[in-house]
Amino acid sequence: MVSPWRAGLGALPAIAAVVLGLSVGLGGYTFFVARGASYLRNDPAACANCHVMGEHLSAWEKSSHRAVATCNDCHVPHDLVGKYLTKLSQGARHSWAFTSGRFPDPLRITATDRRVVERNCVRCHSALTATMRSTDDRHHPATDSCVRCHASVGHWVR
Amino acid sequence: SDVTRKQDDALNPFYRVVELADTTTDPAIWGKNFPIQYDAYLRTVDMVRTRYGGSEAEPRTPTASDPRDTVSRSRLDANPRLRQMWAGYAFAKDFREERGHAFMLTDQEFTERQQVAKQPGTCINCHASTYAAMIRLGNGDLTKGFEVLNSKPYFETRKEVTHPVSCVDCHDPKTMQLRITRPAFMEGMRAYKASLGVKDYDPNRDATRQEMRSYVCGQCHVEYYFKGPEKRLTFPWANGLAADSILTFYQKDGHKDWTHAVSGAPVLKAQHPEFEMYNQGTHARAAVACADCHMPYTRVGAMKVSDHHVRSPMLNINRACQTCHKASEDEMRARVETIQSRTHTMAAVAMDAVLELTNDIAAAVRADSTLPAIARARDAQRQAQFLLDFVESENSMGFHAPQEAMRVLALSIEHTRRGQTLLRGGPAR
Amino acid sequence: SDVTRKQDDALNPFYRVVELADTTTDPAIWGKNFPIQYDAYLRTVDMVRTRYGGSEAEPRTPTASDPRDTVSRSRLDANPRLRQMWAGYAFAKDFREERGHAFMLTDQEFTERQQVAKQPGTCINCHASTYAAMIRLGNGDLTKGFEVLNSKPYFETRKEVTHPVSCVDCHDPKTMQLRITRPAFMEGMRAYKASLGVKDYDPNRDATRQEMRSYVCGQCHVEYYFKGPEKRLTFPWANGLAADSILTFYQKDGHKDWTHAVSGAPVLKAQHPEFEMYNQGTHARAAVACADCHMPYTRVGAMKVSDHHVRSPMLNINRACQTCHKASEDEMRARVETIQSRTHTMAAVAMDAVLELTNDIAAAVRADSTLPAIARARDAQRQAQFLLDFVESENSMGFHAPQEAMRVLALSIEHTRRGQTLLRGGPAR
Ligand code: HEC
Ligand code: HEC
Ligand code: HEC
Ligand code: HEC
Ligand code: HEC
Ligand code: HEC
Ligand code: HEC
Ligand code: HEC
Ligand code: HEC
Ligand code: HEC
Ligand code: HEC
Ligand code: HEC
Ligand code: HEC
Ligand code: HEC
Ligand SMILES: [Ca+2]
Ligand SMILES: [Ca+2]
Repeated sequence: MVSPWRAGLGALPAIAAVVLGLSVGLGGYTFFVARGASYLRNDPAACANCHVMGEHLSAWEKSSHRAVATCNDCHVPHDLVGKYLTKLSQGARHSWAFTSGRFPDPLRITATDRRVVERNCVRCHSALTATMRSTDDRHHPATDSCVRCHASVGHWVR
Repeated sequence: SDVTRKQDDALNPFYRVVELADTTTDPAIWGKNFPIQYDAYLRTVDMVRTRYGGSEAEPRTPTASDPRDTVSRSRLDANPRLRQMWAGYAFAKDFREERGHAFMLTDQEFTERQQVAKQPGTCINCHASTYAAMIRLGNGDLTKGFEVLNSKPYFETRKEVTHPVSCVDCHDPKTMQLRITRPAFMEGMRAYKASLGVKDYDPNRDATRQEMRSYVCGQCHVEYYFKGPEKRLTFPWANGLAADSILTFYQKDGHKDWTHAVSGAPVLKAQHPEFEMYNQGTHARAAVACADCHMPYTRVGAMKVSDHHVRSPMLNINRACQTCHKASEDEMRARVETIQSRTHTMAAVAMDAVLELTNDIAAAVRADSTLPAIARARDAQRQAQFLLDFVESENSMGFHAPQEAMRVLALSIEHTRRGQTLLRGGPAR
Repeated sequence: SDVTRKQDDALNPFYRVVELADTTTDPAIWGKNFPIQYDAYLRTVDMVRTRYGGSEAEPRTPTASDPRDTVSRSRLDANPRLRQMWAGYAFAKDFREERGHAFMLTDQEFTERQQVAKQPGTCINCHASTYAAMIRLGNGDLTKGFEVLNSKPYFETRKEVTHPVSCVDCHDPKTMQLRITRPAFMEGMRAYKASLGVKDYDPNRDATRQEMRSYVCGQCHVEYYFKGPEKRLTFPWANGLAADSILTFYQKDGHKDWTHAVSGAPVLKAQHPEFEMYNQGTHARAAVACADCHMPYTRVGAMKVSDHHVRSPMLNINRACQTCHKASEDEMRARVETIQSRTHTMAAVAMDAVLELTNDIAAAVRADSTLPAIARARDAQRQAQFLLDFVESENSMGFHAPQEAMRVLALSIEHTRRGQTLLRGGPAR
């Protein structure tokens, strides 16, 4: 398992980018206009500040999880350190991508972020899925990913 | 694995009541630890029809020689042309729709195919819980035990086993992880992977968990033959898994299952190549496993378990398909049946064709048995018939790989065409 | 900056600069109101190859009789057996890979097929912006204008039009909603829906928006014939849209496109049945439209617009496929190419077969032209060839309906087989 600390260290350059961005102005401008401070809050609207997130917001509003999980519940690690590191790294990456306009369309979740999400599935559904996760092992590394069957739970954009 | 594994410190959802040894065969003992799985496992006695699958109970009066009180529908009666296609082979005597795992041992023991031919012990590999028997017969050496099993006559081997496929055949009792217990599958996969440039493949070492969710089924739901006088159970995969790759293997090897009673052709019988056909389909490409559809997760109380009532997904569309596919149940059934009815119709066309060729050869032999074209026409029949049988005996009626099943039928008709023109020489008489 | 502009964009997606009339044909005028769509529309001049699609520019020196400075690859040179299959027909003279919409008018005007046969005005229906011309020629009556168009020789009709398919052909200029402007499609759909028990179907009144996203393409990307001396453009859908339903229609109707130069068979040419084939596939069942894959939504600033650079989705996998499919681009390409290469290989088998039959018939005629089997063998060739051509001329190489395309090829081989055995009588000589 990737420890939150290791994930955090991986995000350090990104934090630097945000800090640098803020001071240089470009990233800071985006962060400001896009109401970047709200990135750190738990309100789904904070994500939808960027219109490119709008589709996911409206799909989430129709999803089975609208009443039980916000964007952050799924997309941000829930240990304190990992949480802010991820937010900052995502925030920096998204701000930069948004400003430069260079990103895949439709959006594609990164492998790292998918792991974040799936840890969150298990965080909430730990007891229920304990049985199915009991046969995971190092020999057969690809675990039964949740998303390969439940891709639609957060938002079904299709 | 790092995603979901062991987040909760001691991930041990089961309350172990009994200790299980590596060779504990009786599923009832496992059932003490895993009652939900065991209960579902027992339900494989249920018989329910779907349009092209499932099974239907035909009541019968038990006799001394066959104590079964139900059998499933005869496929020979449903499609009598099968008797012609298999003329001269035990299958023309008795061939039934397959049913749940609970029946595998009795159905094998009492099929009339046992009466028309002396079967080897090899048969037992896929119809019983053989793991403990192999370990015992091999004195701890699985492969050696496998060889002993193959070498005896069927009814002797029969005495070595008690249960249909059981927990021990699929699971490591310590961890409950899946494991491969069948040497024929290990050897088949090693040959197949070698053809792709992968050396010394060992599924128990090299497969992912997701692959294992199909491999455990691929130990039995596959095409096979008995190799050599030792009757070694062999999966013909050294050239690949597709129908024509397997045919190439048999063409090189020269193996034949029997001589066709009508045409004299040295023919082959294809049998339940679910694993091979599935591997040509979109679902396999997308890493969807047999267990995903045939043993879907089911919520039981506060647990999500794999449904050990292995059966047709058409009896469980909601769980088997609808987590991934958002269409309605009726729509999913309609998609499957559209695919299946196309396959069904074309298989009938290919069968009429190959039977025509069979009769043509017989007529040619009657007219002049020294005609050199006869040998080549017989070879064409052998190929056409094997390809058709590959689709016909594959139990999803094309669903596991819709385009591929149709491709194999097209190839079958093409071989028949070739055989018929060979036999007749040039046109215009 | 980008961010502030994006936020503004969302407020007023279209800024109308000019007023558009019902018959404004020049896309540049529409482009004043919809510059994004217009710019993309202009890019259909791009020529990029994919494994089985797209197009490749072959430079040529313009001449007085043909001013084009590029053409696309000749499919006759790529597969010379097509010349034999179409022997005696204009297609054997010139047939090229199709390319972007920008070329449709010139490619039609300057194909060598125009030189070997006098073509009717009917041709123009699918190669130009004809809506305004039809309204004008029919004095406001679209159907009447359509009839006038069909009745003239091609080169006269050619003078009535200026642009390739344009905005006005697909859009209502007031609302920008999609509309059907082609009487042949209206009539074809009416006949097709009637066969399903739906009376008096009118796509402009009865179709859903999602259906319209395929119907606008179905006005041209379809099999057709010229009916009667009026050369009315007709879609042969009264028995259904599948290849064999269409063949049934032609068998009843007796229509032939030409007499085969080698065998004398009354044969048919199938042409670009994308709409029909697509309708047999899983994507159509799942209500995925042509526009979803060939004109996928594209983000431009804060807006999502339909990509009017209509082209192969293999040049745009991220947008065309990944909204719905989470697999990687490489994996999606591999899935498509697996399907296509199977179709490609089997189409070659079916073509060898039907050409053998063609030659057999010719040999039989040479030997004894009064042989009664000849007529039936010619009919078998007609059917086999049409079915093969249906797949061969369908431009997705099987992708639009993988299992169905293979089924049609299997049927083609079956007809060839029948023709060859007919011709030879019984076996054993
Ligand atoms: C500054 C504008 C902006 C905000 C605010 C924003 N996003 Fe994004 N998001 C983007 C852009 C641009 C991309 C595409 C980046 C890429 O793919 O490289 C993206 C991509 C993503 C992705 C897919 C790529 C990945 O990194 O895995 C996820 C998941 C995501 N966003 C979630 C969120 C969540 C959750 C929030 C709120 C906590 C949020 N976003 C807030 C602009 C934003
Ligand atoms: C219940 C969990 C859950 C919630 C709540 C959730 N998401 Fe997601 N999100 C996912 C999963 C799972 C994926 C990956 C989907 C996949 O791989 O198919 C994902 C992927 C994404 C992506 C990348 C696009 C893609 O399909 O790969 C974006 C962007 C995104 N989410 C934004 C949001 C936003 C914005 C919100 C809140 C409005 C939100 N998500 C709420 C589970 C969730
Ligand atoms: C913040 C907690 C939380 C997170 C994170 C979360 N869920 Fe849930 N989920 C719930 C709750 C609460 C319910 C309501 C049903 C219940 O009582 O279990 C639910 C319901 C479900 C259901 C049943 C309803 C349906 O949509 O079919 C599924 C399946 C599910 N979750 C899967 C997931 C997956 C997969 C993820 C990760 C991608 C995830 N959940 C993330 C809390 C969460
Ligand atoms: C192979 C497919 C598959 C995978 C992988 C999978 N699930 Fe499920 N899941 C299902 C099915 C099928 C059901 C419906 C069970 C039922 O209806 O009885 C389900 C049901 C659920 C439910 C809802 C149970 C209920 O009825 O309230 C939750 C929550 C859930 N899954 C979470 C997860 C999480 C978390 C993961 C990853 C650790 C996961 N699933 C992985 C197939 C899958
Ligand atoms: C994507 C889902 C899916 C996957 C994956 C899948 N199957 Fe199937 N299978 C089906 C469907 C659907 C049928 C048709 C059932 C019917 O007609 O009732 C079927 C039929 C069968 C049958 C005949 C069942 C009967 O009721 O008679 C067998 C045996 C079978 N599959 C075994 C396998 C094996 C072994 C694998 C893996 C190598 C596999 N299947 C993979 C969906 C699947
Ligand atoms: C040890 C051999 C063996 C293994 C392992 C095995 N099967 Fe079977 N399976 C059989 C036999 C034999 C039958 C037929 C029993 C009969 O008709 O009496 C059968 C029947 C079936 C049927 C038909 C049920 C019906 O109602 O028609 C399905 C579906 C099936 N198996 C799926 C699977 C799946 C999925 C797996 C793996 C999870 C699997 N099998 C593993 C030997 C096996
Ligand atoms: C490689 C594995 C394997 C071997 C070896 C094998 N079987 Fe089976 N058998 C199966 C599977 C899987 C099924 C279920 C699928 C089917 O019926 O097509 C089955 C089904 C059957 C059935 C029920 C359906 C029918 O055909 O009437 C009988 C009886 C049977 N086998 C007898 C035998 C006999 C006798 C032998 C030896 C000559 C044998 N089997 C060897 C795997 C095997
Ligand atoms: C034909 C193969 C097969 C047989 C026989 C079999 N299982 Fe399983 N079992 C599976 C598969 C496949 C899984 C899913 C494992 C995974 O994903 O790692 C599974 C999973 C399990 C699990 C883990 C929890 C769950 O439900 O997913 C338990 C416990 C289990 N089986 C118990 C049993 C018991 C007890 C028996 C005998 C009564 C048995 N199994 C017989 C194939 C089998
Ligand atoms: C774990 C996920 C999963 C499950 C379970 C599943 N499918 Fe699929 N199915 C897919 C994927 C992935 C594809 C490939 C297309 C795509 O990416 O959506 C697919 C494709 C298909 C297709 C398109 C035709 C083909 O075979 O190429 C059909 C039909 C289909 N599935 C039916 C079913 C049915 C019926 C079941 C249940 C018996 C089922 N699926 C279960 C994931 C799944
Ligand atoms: C699910 C996606 C999808 C849908 C829906 C679809 N197509 Fe396609 N189409 C493709 C793909 C993929 C190809 C193959 C492109 C290639 O080989 O480069 C293709 C090829 C084509 C081609 C040949 C393109 C070339 O580059 O030469 C034409 C013309 C075409 N389609 C028209 C249509 C029409 C008309 C419809 C609706 C009736 C339609 N398509 C529906 C995906 C789609
Ligand atoms: C008015 C008739 C007409 C309509 C309407 C039409 N097309 Fe075409 N299309 C053509 C013709 C003609 C060509 C070939 C042009 C050439 O080769 O010069 C073509 C070519 C194409 C190609 C091939 C491009 C290439 O690079 O090979 C694609 C893809 C295509 N069309 C898709 C569509 C789609 C999708 C629609 C509907 C949104 C559509 N077409 C509507 C007549 C039409
Ligand atoms: C029902 C609509 C329709 C009609 C009528 C029609 N075409 Fe086309 N034509 C198309 C479409 C769609 C394409 C692109 C797909 C293809 O090439 O297969 C095309 C492609 C072409 C091409 C470029 C590819 C090639 O074949 O070399 C030429 C040239 C052409 N047509 C000439 C003609 C001529 C001449 C006529 C009249 C005899 C005609 N067309 C009638 C729809 C039509
Ligand atoms: C071959 C058919 C076709 C042609 C020609 C065509 N369009 Fe479109 N257009 C479409 C389709 C399909 C849509 C999607 C409409 C929908 O979903 O309702 C569309 C949508 C639009 C929209 C709505 C916004 C969007 O992008 O989805 C505008 C504006 C538009 N087209 C402008 C034009 C202009 C300007 C032209 C000429 C330069 C043109 N179109 C030519 C087929 C066509
Ligand atoms: C708007 C949604 C959508 C788009 C866009 C789309 N697909 Fe699909 N695709 C589906 C659905 C729905 C299925 C049926 C299986 C399922 O339910 O997942 C499917 C099935 C498939 C299959 C299974 C085989 C078959 O044809 O039956 C393949 C392969 C496939 N898609 C490839 C593609 C490719 C390549 C593209 C882009 C050119 C594409 N798809 C675009 C929704 C879409
Ligand atoms: Ca069955
Ligand atoms: Ca092209």
